[in-house]
Amino acid sequence: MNQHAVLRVVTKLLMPAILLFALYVQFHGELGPGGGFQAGVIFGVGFVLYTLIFGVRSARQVAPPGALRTVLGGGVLIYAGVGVAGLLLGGNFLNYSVLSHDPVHGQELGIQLIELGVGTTVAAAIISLFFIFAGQDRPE
Amino acid sequence: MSFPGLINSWAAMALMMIGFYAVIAHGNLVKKVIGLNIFQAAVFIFYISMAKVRGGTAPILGDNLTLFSNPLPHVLILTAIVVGVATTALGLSLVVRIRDTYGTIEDEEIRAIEAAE
Amino acid sequence: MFNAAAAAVLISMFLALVRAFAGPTVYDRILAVNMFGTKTVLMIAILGFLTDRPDFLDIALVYALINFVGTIAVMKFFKYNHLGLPHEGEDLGDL
Amino acid sequence: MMLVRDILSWLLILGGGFFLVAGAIGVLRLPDFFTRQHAAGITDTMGAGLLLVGLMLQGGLTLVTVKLVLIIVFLSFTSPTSTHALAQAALSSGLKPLLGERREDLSSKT
Amino acid sequence: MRGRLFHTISLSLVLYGLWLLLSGHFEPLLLGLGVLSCVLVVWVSHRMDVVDQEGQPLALTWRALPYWGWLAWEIAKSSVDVTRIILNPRLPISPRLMRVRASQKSELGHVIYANSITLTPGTVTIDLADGELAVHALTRETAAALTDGEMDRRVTAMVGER
Amino acid sequence: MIVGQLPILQVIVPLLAAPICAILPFRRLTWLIALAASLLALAIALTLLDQVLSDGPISYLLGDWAAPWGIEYRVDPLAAFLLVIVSALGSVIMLFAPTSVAREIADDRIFLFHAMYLLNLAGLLGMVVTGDVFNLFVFLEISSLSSYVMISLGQSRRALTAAFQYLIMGTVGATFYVIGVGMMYMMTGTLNMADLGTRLPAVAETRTIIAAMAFVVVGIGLKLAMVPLHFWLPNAYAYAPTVVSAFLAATATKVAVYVLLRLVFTVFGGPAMVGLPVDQVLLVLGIVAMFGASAVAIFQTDAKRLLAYSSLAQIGYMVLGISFLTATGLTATIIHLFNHALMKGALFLVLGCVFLRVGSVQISQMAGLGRRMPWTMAAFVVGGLSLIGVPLTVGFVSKWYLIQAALEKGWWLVAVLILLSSLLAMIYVWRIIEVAYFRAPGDDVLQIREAPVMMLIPVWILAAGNVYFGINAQQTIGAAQSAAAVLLGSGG
Amino acid sequence: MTPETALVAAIAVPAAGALLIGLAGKAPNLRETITLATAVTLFAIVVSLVLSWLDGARPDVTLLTMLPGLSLRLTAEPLGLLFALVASSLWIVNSIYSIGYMRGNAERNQTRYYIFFALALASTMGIALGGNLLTLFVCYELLTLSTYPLVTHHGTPEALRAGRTYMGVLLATSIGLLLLGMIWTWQVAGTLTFTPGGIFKDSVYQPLIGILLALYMFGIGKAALMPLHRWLPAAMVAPTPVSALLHAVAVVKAGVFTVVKVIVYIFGVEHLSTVISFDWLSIVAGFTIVAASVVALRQDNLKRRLAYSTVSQLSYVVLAAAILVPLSVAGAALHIAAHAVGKITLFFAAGSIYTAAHKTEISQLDGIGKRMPWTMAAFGIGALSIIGLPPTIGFASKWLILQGAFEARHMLAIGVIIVSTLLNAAYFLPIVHAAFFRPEAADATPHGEAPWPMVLALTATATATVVLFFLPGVPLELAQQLGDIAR
Ligand code: NA
Ligand code: NA
Repeated sequence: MNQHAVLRVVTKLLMPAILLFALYVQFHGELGPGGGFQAGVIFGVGFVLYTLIFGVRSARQVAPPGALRTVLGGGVLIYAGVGVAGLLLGGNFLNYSVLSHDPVHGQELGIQLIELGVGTTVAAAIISLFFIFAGQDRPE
Repeated sequence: MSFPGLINSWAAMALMMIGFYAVIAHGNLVKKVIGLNIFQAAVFIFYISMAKVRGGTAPILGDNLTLFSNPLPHVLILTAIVVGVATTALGLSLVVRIRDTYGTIEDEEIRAIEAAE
Repeated sequence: MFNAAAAAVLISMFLALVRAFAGPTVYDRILAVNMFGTKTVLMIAILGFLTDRPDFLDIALVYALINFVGTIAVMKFFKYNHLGLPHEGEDLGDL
Repeated sequence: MMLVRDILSWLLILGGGFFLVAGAIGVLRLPDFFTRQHAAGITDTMGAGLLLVGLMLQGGLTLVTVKLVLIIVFLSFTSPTSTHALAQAALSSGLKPLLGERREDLSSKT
Repeated sequence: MRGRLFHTISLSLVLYGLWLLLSGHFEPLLLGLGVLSCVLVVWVSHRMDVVDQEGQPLALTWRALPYWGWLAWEIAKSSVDVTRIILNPRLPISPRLMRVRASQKSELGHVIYANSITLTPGTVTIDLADGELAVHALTRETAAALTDGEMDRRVTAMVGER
Repeated sequence: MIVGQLPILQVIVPLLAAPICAILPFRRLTWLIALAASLLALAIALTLLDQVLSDGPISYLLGDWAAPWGIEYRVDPLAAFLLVIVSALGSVIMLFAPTSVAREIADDRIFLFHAMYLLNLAGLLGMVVTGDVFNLFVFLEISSLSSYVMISLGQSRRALTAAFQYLIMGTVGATFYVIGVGMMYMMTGTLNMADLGTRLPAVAETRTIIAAMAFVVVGIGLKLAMVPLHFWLPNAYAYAPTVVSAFLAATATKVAVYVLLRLVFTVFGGPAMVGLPVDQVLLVLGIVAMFGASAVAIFQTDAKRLLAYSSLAQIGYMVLGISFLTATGLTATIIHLFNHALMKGALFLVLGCVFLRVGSVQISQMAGLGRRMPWTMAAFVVGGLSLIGVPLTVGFVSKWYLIQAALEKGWWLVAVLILLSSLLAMIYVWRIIEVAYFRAPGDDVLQIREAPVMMLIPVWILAAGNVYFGINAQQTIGAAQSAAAVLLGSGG
Repeated sequence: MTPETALVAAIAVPAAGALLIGLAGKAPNLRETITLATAVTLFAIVVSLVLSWLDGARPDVTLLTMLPGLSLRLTAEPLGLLFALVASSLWIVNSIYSIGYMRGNAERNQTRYYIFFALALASTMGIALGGNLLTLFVCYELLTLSTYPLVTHHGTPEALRAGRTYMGVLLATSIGLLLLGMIWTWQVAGTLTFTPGGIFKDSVYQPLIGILLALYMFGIGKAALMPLHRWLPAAMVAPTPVSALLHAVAVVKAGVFTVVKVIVYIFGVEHLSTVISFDWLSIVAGFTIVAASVVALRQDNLKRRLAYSTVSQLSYVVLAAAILVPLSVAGAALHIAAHAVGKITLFFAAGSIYTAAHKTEISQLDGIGKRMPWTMAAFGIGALSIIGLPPTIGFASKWLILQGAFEARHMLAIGVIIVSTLLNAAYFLPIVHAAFFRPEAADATPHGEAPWPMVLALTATATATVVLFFLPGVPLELAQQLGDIAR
C-alpha cells in the first residue's frame, strides 16, 4: 500500500487545476506586464510539485529532456521572433504596432505572443533546473 | 523622503547587511546562495520603496504628468527578480554538482580537499 | 476595518517569525515559515482590497501554491537530503 | 441590507483577525512541535477562513469572490496536507511528542 | 473500464468551468484560448497519469457539500475550544497519541478522513497506513470527540461506501 | 531598410542563435551556427564602425518608444570599436573551438557550450550597444550567467568551485551596480545614459549620487576584476575550458572596462566629476594591480593561471589610463582594450593547442615544446613579446601611449612604474619561453605532434594581428583617439 | 642600385638570408654557402652606400608610419655608415670563422645559430641606418631578442642563467630607461628624428636634459657602462663566434654607437656642452675604464679577461663623446671600428686556442705560441691595437681622443687614458710573453693550429688592424665627417 496517500491524492486532485490556472494567468494580460512570467512560474511550480511527490523518474517520462530543451529554446525563439517580425515589417525591434493593420491590435497580439514566449521559457527553465537539483540530470 | 520610504530604505539596508554577511561569513554553500538571495531581495525592496516615494522631494523630469502611472519601477523589479531567480537556480545547481564531486558543501572542507590534491 | 485585519495578520506574521528564529527543531521552523507564508497570502488579499486591486488575488493564489510546494520541498529535503526520489514506493526504505 | 452585510463582514474579519493572533500566540506558547501544530491549524482554518469569507462579503457576487473561494478551497486542501506531511516527517525523523495529563507533567519531562 | 474516458470528459468540463469562472470574459478569443488550455492541461494530466477516480472524485460532489457544511461547524466549535486552552494562562493541555481505525475502504476515503481530522483544530493526523491513522490530540477532550466516530461515519457515507 | 536596424541586429543575431543551438542536438551543426552568428555579428560591427566613423553616432529606439520610457541603443565610435573587438575575437575563437572543445568538454554538453557562448556574446554586445543603464544590467547578467555555466564546463571539478565563486562575486557586483542605478533613477527619473549625463550635474553633490557612484564603480569593478575585487578571476580562467578562458580574457574584461569608461565619462561627466575622487582611486588601484598581479604571476606553475594573473595586471594598465582623465590616457586605455584582446586571445589559444596535445598546461610539462610544436610555440613567443611590450608588437603601442599620458600629466614616477611593471611581465613570459625552448623534453613529449592546422590558423591570425597592428598602428590609434574624443566631448 | 634601395636592402638582405638559411637547414654546405653569400652581398651593399654617400647622396627612406607622427625610417649618415661598414665586413670574417668553429666543435642546432646570426645582422643594420630614435630603438630591441638564442646556444643551466642575465639587463635597461627617455623626448621635443645639432630647443628646462641624458646613458645597456656591465662577462658562456659578435661585430658596438648617435644627433654636442650637470658622464665612463681594467687584470679565464677589457674599451667611446669636442667625437667613431677589428682578433684567437688545445685559462698558455704561431701572432697584434700602440688602428683612434681631450683641457680624460693604457698593457702583454717565451708544461698534449677557416679569419682581422693604421682611408674619412657634423 502507498504510504503517502495524503500527499498523492491531494496532488492528483490539484494538479490539473494548477496547470489550468497557469494558462489562465498566461492568457489574461490584465495581470500587467509579466503575465507570462508568472504563468511560467505557476506551471513550473506545479510540475515541481508533481516531481516532488512522484519522483524525477516519472516526471522525466512526462517531460523528456529533449522536449524540455525544445520548449525552452522555442520560448526564446517566440520572444525574439516577434521582435524580429516587427523589424522585418518595417518597424524597430519590439515595435508590435506593425504586426497588424490596426496598431492597437498589433500591440495586443505582439504582447500576447511575447508573453507566451516568456511563459514557456520560464516554465521549461524552472522544470529543467529542478531536475538538476533533484540530482538525476547528470551524465553517468 | 516620507516616513514609510525611510523605513523601507532602512529595511533594505538591514537586509543587505544580513545577506552580505551570510555570503561572506557562511562556509555552507547553500547558505551563501541564500545570503545572495537576501542581498538581492534588499534591492527589490529598495526599488519598491523608490517607486513609492518618487512623488516626494526627488527632482524628476520636467513634465510630471506621468509620474504616478509610470510602470517602469515595476518592470525593473520584475526583471531584477527574474535575473535573481536565474542566478539562484544556477548557484544551487552548481552546489548540487559540487556536492556530487566533492561530497561536501562546506567551504572549508572543499578547500582542504583542493589543497590536498 | 481592513487596517485592523492587516494589523492582526502582521502581528501573527511577527509571532510566526519569532518562532521561526527560536526553533528549536527544524520542523518548528518549517512550521513557522509555512504559517508565515499563509499569512502572507492573507496579507496580499487584504492589500488588494486596500488598494482596490482585485488582481492581487491572483498573486495571493500563486503565493499560496508556492508556499505549499516550498514547504513540501524543504521538508523533503531535510528528511531525505534529496529531492528527486519519489515520495512513495520501494526506494524509500526509511518510511 | 448593505449595512447588515457590512456589519457581518466586519464581524467575520475581526473574528478572523482574533483567531489569527490567538493561534500565533499558541504557536509561541505551546511546548513542543506537535502541540504547536494545533495552534498553527487554528490560524489556517478559522483565522484565514473567517477573514476570507468576510472579504468575500465585501466583494459581493464578483470575480473577486470567485477568487477568494478558490483561495479558501486551495488552502483547505493544502493546509492539512502540509501539516500532515510535516508531522509525519517529524515523527519519522525521531522527534518524540510530549505526552501527559497536565502542564506540570510536560515541563518535568522536557 | 468506463473510468478513463469518463474521467477525461468530466475533467475537461470541470476545467472549462473553472476557466470561465476565473476568466469572467466571454470574448471569442479568450473562449477559444480556454478550449486550447483545457486540451493542453488534460493532455498533460494524462501524461502525468492523474486522471482517475482518485484525481477526480466527481461522484462525491453532491454529497460533499453537506459534509463540508458539517465540517465547517465542527472546525468552528473546536477552534473556540482550542483557543480557550491556548489563551488560558495555565495552558491546560494534555497531549496524547492515539490510533484510529478508518472504516472507509478506498484510500481516497482515508485521505479525506485524515485531512478532516487535521483540519479540525485539536487533532492532527500524523500517520496513515493501511486504514489506520495515528492522531495527535492536544487535549483529552479533543481526543474524545474523535473517538466517538461520527466523522468517520460521515466520511464513509460521503464516499458512498456504506 | 535593414541597415537602420543594425544596432539591434548586433544583439539579436547571437541571441536568436543561442536557443537554436540549445534545441539542435547535433554538435557539428551547433558549432556552425555559433560560428556563423559570430561572423555575422562581426560583419554588422564592421559596418557599424564604418557608418559611425563617417556619419557620426547612431541612435536606435527599441520598439519606437521615445527615450525616457523606451530603451535607446546608441553606437558611437567607442562602442563600435568595442563591438568590432568582441565580435572579431569571438569569430576567431569560434574558428579555433571545435577541436579544443571536443577535447575539453563532454560530448553531450557541447551544444550547451555553444548556446552559452552565443548568449555571452549577445550579452557583451548588448552591454556595449545599449544606452540604458538598466538594460545594461540585464545584458551584464546575461553574459555573467552564461559565463558561470561555461566555466563550470571545465574538466576539473575545481571548475565548479571556480564558477561558484565567480557566481557569488559576480552577483554581488551586479547587485551593487543595480543599487547604484536605482539611486540615480531616484534622483533623475531617467535610465538613459545621455539623459543621466545631462541631469546628474544638478544633483551631483547629493549624498545619494555619491553613493550611487560608489556602488556602480564597485559593481563594475567586480565584473572587471579590478584589484582588489579580483579574487574570482584566476580560478575562473584557470579551470574553465581553454576556449572559454580565451574568450573571456579577450572580450569580457574589455567590455567591463568599456562600461567603466561609459559610466565615468558619459554618465558621471569625466573630468568634471565631483564628489568622489574616483580618478585617484583608480590610479592607485591600477598601479597596485600592475605590480601585485604581475608579481603573483611570476610564481605560478600553471600557465593558464599565470595568464590570468597577467590579465589582472593588464586590467591595471587600462584602469590607470582611465585615471588620467585625459585624451591621451583614454586613447591608451582604448587602444589597450584592442591590443590586450589580441595578445591574450593568442596566448590562451596557444594554451588550447598545448592542452590538446599535452593534456596539461603546467609549465613544467611544456619542456621541449618549442621543438615539438614549433608553430604553436612561435605564436606564444609573439604573444608573449607583445605582452612585455617589445617594439613591433601591439603591446609596445599601448605602452607608448600610456607612458606618454603619464608624462603629459607630469607624473614621471607613474611612467617609471609602468615600465618597471612591464619588466615583471618579461620575467613571467620568459619563464615559459625558456622551458619550452631550452629545457630538455621529457620522454612523453617526444610523442607530441604539432597542433592541427585548423587550430593554428586562428592562433596565427591573432599572432599576426599582434605584429600587424604593432607595426601599423595608425588606424587603431585613429579609432581610439576619436573614441576618446567622443568620451571627453560628452563629458563636457 | 639607388642609395635608397641600398638602404632598404641593407636590412632586407640579411633578413632574407635568415629565411633562406632556415629553408636550407637540412643541407649544411648549402646553408653555410648562403650565409657567406649573404654576408658578402651585405658588405657590397654597404660599400655602395658609403661610396654614394661620399659622392654626396643623402638617402632617406620612410618605411611606414607606425604611430601617428612617428615612422620607421632609414637614413645614411657618417657614423651609421662607419658602423655598418665595420659590422658587415666583420660578418664575413666571422662567418668563415664560425664555419670552422661550429664544425670543429661539433656544435648542435647550427641552423638556428646561423638564422639568428643573420637576424642579428639585420637588426644591426637597422640600428646603424635608423633615421630616427624610434627605428633605432626597435632594432636595438630586435638585436637583443635575436642574440638571446645565440647566447643560450648550449642550453645548459649555466647558459640559461647567463641568458637570463643578458636579456634581463638589456631589456630592463632599454624598456625601463631608454624607452622612457625616448617617450619623454618625444613629449618635450615633438620629434625623434636624428638631426645634426640635436632636437631640443634652448627653452627646454635644463635639469630635464640632465635627467634625459642619464636615462639614455644607462638605458643603453649595451654600452655596458658600470654598473650595468654584468651581462657582458655573463654572456661568455656562448660559443666564441657569438662572443665575437657581441664584442666586436654588433652588440656592444650598437651600444656605444647609440651613445654617440644620441649625443650628436639628439642632444647636440654644442647644446650639451652648455649643460652643467653633464660632467658626471665623464666620471662614470672614466671610472668604468679604470675599474674594468683592474678587474680584467685579475681574470685568469682568457675570455673573461677579454670581456672586461671590452667593458673598459667601450667607455673609451663614451668618454670620448662626453669630451664634447669634434675631434674627440671623431675619435669615438673611429674607436668603434678600431676596437671592433682588434677585439674580434683577440676573440678569434681565444676560440682557436679552445678548439685546437681545449684551453680556456691564461695560466695554461705557456709556450703555446710555438704550436699556434699564427694564432698567437694575431693575438699579439690585436693586443697592441687595444692597448693603443702603433702600428695598429687602435693607436689612431686613441690619438684622436687624446687630442680632443687636450683641446678641451679635459684633465680627467687625459689621466684616465694614460692610466688605462698602462693597465691594458699590463693585462695583455704578459699573455703574449708567456705564449712565446715561457716553456710549455711538461705534460702538454701535442696539438697544432686550429682549423684553417679559423686561422684564415683571425689572420685577416689582424692584418686589417695593421693595414688600417697605414691606410685609414674611408673609416677616418667618415669619422672626420662626423666630427664636422658635431661641430
Ligand atoms: Na489543523
Ligand atoms: Na487539527
